[in-house]
Amino acid sequence: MIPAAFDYLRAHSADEAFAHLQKRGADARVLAGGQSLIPAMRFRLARPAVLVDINAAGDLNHLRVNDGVLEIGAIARDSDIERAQWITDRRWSLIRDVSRVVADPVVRQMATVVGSLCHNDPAGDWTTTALAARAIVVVRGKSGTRTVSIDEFLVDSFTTAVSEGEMALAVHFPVPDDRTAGSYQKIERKVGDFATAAAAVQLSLNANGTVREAGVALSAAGPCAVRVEEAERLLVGQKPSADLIRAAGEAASRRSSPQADLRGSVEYKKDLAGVLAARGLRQALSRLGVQV
Amino acid sequence: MRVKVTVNGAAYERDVEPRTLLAYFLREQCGLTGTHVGCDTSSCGCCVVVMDGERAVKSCTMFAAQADGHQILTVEGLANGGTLHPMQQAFWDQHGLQCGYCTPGMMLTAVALLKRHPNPDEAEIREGLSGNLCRCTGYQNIVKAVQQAADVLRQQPAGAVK
Amino acid sequence: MNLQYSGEEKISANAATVWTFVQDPEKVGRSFPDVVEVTVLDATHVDAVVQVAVGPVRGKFKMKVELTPSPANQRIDMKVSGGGFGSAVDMTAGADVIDAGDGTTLLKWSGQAVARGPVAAVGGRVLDAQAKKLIEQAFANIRNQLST
Amino acid sequence: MSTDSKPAGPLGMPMKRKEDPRFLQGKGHYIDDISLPGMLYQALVRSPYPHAEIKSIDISEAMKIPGVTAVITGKDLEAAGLGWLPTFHGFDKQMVLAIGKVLFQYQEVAAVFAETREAAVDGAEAVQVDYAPLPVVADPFTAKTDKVILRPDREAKTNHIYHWEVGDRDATTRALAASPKRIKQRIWFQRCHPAPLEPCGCVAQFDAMGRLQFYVTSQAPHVYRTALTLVTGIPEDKIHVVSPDIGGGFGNKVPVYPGYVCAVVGALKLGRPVKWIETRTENLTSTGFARDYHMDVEIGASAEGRVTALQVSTAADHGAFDAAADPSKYPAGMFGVVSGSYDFPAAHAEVDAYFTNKAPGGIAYRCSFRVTEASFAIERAMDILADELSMDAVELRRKNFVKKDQFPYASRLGFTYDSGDYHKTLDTALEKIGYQTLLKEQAGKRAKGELMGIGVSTFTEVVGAGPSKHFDILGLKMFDSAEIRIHPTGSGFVRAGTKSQGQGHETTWAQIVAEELGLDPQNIMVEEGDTDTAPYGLGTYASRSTPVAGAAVAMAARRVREKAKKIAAHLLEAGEADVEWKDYKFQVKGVPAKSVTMKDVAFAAYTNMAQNEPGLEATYYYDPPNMTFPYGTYIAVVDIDRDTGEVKVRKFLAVDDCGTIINPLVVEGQIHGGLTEGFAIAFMQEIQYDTDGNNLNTNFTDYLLPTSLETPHWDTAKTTTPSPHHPIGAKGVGESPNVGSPAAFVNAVIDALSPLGIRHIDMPVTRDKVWRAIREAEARKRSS
Repeated sequence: MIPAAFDYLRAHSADEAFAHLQKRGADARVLAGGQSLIPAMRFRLARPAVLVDINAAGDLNHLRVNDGVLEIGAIARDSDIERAQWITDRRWSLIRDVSRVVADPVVRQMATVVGSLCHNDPAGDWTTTALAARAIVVVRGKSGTRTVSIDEFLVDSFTTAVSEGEMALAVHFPVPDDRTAGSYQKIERKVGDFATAAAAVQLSLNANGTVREAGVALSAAGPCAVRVEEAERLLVGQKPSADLIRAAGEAASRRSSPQADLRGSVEYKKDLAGVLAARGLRQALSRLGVQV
Repeated sequence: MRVKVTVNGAAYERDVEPRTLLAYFLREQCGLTGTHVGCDTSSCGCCVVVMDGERAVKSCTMFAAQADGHQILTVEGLANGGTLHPMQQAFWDQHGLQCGYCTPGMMLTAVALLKRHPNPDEAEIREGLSGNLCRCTGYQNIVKAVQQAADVLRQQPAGAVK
Repeated sequence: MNLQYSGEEKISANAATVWTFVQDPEKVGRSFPDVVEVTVLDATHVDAVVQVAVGPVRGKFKMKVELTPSPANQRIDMKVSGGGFGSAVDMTAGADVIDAGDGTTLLKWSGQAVARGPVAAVGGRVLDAQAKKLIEQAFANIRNQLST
Repeated sequence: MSTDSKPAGPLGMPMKRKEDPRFLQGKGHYIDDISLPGMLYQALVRSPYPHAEIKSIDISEAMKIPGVTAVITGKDLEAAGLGWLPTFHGFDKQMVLAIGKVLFQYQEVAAVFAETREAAVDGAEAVQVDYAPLPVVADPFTAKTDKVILRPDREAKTNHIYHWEVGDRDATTRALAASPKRIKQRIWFQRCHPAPLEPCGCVAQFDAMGRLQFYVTSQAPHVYRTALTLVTGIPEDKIHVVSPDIGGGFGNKVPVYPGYVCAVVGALKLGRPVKWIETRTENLTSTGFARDYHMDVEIGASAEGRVTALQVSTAADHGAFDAAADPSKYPAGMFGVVSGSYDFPAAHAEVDAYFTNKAPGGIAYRCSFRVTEASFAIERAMDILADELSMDAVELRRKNFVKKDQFPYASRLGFTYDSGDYHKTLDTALEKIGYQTLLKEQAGKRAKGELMGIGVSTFTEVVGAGPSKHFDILGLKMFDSAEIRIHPTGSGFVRAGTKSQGQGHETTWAQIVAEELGLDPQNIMVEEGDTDTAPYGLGTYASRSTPVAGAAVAMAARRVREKAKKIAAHLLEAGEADVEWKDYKFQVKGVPAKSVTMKDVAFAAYTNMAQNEPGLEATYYYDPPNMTFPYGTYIAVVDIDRDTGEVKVRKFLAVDDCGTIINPLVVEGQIHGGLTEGFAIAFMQEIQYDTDGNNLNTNFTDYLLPTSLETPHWDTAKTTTPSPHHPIGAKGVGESPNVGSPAAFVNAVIDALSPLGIRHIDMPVTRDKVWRAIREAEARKRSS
């Protein structure tokens, strides 16, 4: 299939991209990795009049830990994260897990984290991860650059807090302390498929072994990635136990509100949400040396 | 629009519509038909080429305009004169191909994989190739071929092959 | 894919006003969200073009609307067939106009949509929520227009 | 058999493939690589409705698109007498472009021709079609009611296409009634699609002489040529069909598709070459689907587990047109092999086929016609019977196998099995996989509530269609052919009526010739796919290449050898009767020192032939005396995750018996590939329609093909029971693994779930289905 015709504008910097977007407004789409956008264009489901290609914008191509924050620029690729030196540190285990199961290994060499967040697919992996890790998105708007918490960023299916003429510049993940570990549990029908169900988990423990912070989020469980607040509340302040994990899993299952599709029925996906959340918690704890 | 792409070391400067996918640019503008197209959804990997020496990309999910100013390696650029690339030789030796349609993309994905992981085990190879589909071989001989190529490439001095 | 929807709107206008409104093809056509063009063909037929924008899916969607009023039981049935992106969407919706007293009216509606072609095949995961929004918004727009 | 007590020769050698260097260097020549000067591109307008009246087609907007040169519709074709296309099966015809109404979703409605690929697609998008939807029939059971008649164009006003049966119904009914043990199961072999990675396509051109040059992805180029003559009326000598390298076929590239006819019409009408390459969506939604058989299987047995009778009644969903490519006397293909490897005293099988609002097809997807369905049914049902009898499924099979000394074995369903030793193959497999150890491990796991399954399939195939007295397509008898020419310096070529799509004919045909003539296989060039040069053949599908064309190659080589012998006698100054072919040489009987090689003879054939006719060549048309019956034992071991329904295939062993092996490397590759497709069918591949007739699996994001990560590791082994009637004893192998393996996988899953009382799950065995079955079983347990 061949996309419908469009105008192509290449931006060499964030400023230039923003200027293009301001000028062409609703007709324009940002082209980053293009791994969701281009297939949609080939089916002519998406037919933007203008593409603003930011792949040459060097100031958006960063992946660095800076001042307690992991900064991922708008054209940093999934595979850059997969291969980063620091990724093997236990505190990044959630991000490490997810970087290896997004789409397929070739798609990941073009696909971007920020692009995935902006696409906000209900079955996205990065959106779910960003929720569990409490990320912040940097958005460039008319009145300058602002930061948006991931919870506010994800508005609805395929809809984010980035308005017409705006663009997301980067996502920031707070650097977790060293008593932190996470896990990403995904069930997919095959490599490259969207998640049938997935759970992102990140836990930080206190010195006494109780949970200091908990992030639990689900993919393919609603209009967009959902945070399981109930599970997070249950966990914080508690010493991990089999019962606690079971209860958190049940909370995840309750919170899940999936759509039936070829991947599975509503009941199956709801059940999986609980199973995967519990498995994620157990694995995160195991990575912290806690067996339950 | 005008784009200039260096393919297998040779520069191709052409006027194309912005909507021209890199795969069709290579096939129809450069006459390099070894890059194949098998789907519309970035699923099959028949179109994989290597960009800037290290990144395996699906050239049907990328516009030619995005390759402007970049280096692309296609299957036609693998052999060195009359000598097959160790990856090509290994696919031949291990019967890693049947109909041949997925083979170029599969080999280029594997070439990029070995740049990152010069000594992958079977599980890593299977993971690394999982963005490419093959309908004929059942993958087993492809995995063996990549193992053979890895062994050969590790013994060669850096920069000796693409 | 076959999708089912239902809902109700409480409108601060009397039943007679609502009943007149929902039979008017121009007014119904204008109630579709993000409508950019309305062409009334006759008393019961109207063509509407809506601008769809959901994530990467953006474009104009043409819809043919046929209204079938049943004055005896104050019910309006609506058949909407749409095309665009090489696909087809057929929707039916029925609304009962119920006098809720105090000059207010309850518009109780239900409907279903069948989508076919690439929109359903590729965009199915987008479609359900979008079709629901479209229908809900359409009835909400009717309420808003009548309430102001 | 010509292989006894000879030095190691080309036959059986693991020779690296001769065709590979071009594929490895991106020099394969596939259909989309063909580009002709002045070539136009074709795109098709397709229906989003599965059943609808076409009220109008407006092409005016399309014609305004720059680059669009023409649009044709069904009405245009009908006016030219080209509205309908005969199906290979011969009993039906198919609309080229919809006439009056559409009968399945994505049916071809109009063809757009344009200067560029882009303009053609833009043009197709701009064609406006006004449809009035009609009621949809999405399954054969609804079709059966005839409440909606889908094909008013046909004389018989019914959706029922045909009834076919074989065996003795009364005897089977009686035997079943008298059987102390009986099982009955509805088994649905889901609709799936071969989905080769290269989609279908063609380039049509009328050359300066007005001759149609037709390049096309065809597994049967000669049949295409004849079919094109039948459709268009163009004399067959004015048609040249060339099938270039094919990027996988698996049966998908056997039928003639509407897009091809449109391209020919476009090329004729516009006087320019036309290229049509289908998209993946077009491939999955409109070209040859496979299977879609709903099979009611009933088996009777004695209490001790001796089978008494088999009854199989099938409702076949053929879609909107009966476009199955089966031989004309076999509307349900070789489904009669459904009695499998077992000696049933009574058996009856019947198939009723129906039209539905689904894509046409019913092709032989990596199997002989309908053999995969049959094999799955019997292998699945034998496991259900074992469960009913509380008997080990392996013991049940062993007890009922056709025995070695019963061959040639006449089955109750009409086939004469050529050769086999089922017990030996089974025992080989059990020993190699360590069956007893696995059973012990399973018992231990079951005690802990873990779900481990062992699945066995001991299938028999019937391939190599086929003997001319039974088999034809469009009246063309299903022989195949080979032509061999040996050059003066001892190299040569062979041309065959088959067409490789990755099976390695360029290597294996050369090996057969080399074996028969004592020449170097590296210097035997193989050419296929060009109807101007290759002898007429029926093509490559249904595992017929080796059994039929492979035999033709061997026989043509022997004909060359007969001629060569005369020349050898002249060179050896001996009488022809005193010359023998031994150790790849002609020698004077009893005087090994007095010998000449085929190379010597080849030179003499052109330089010193004495009274003999010059030259050294032969053509052979081979009409097989019987089918061949490859078989095997496959064993799958799976572990199931109770919580998620995930099935992990831990181990898989395939022991095949395909008769004489020409090239073990190629055979091994074929088995790996076939097992992978069998795995895909068991767990992933399905073309599903909803009740509204919408195709739900229109691209590779929903039609799931396994990657290297999901695909299990394959262990293989062989036994060798040559076919007694094939010149080199070969039986064919490419499809056995696809035929035999789905049952092994599903049997393993069900075996794992059997402690929960689960007896059957239809394919594809998805996690959702497994999870649901487990939850329902648990609920049953709680409530009882």
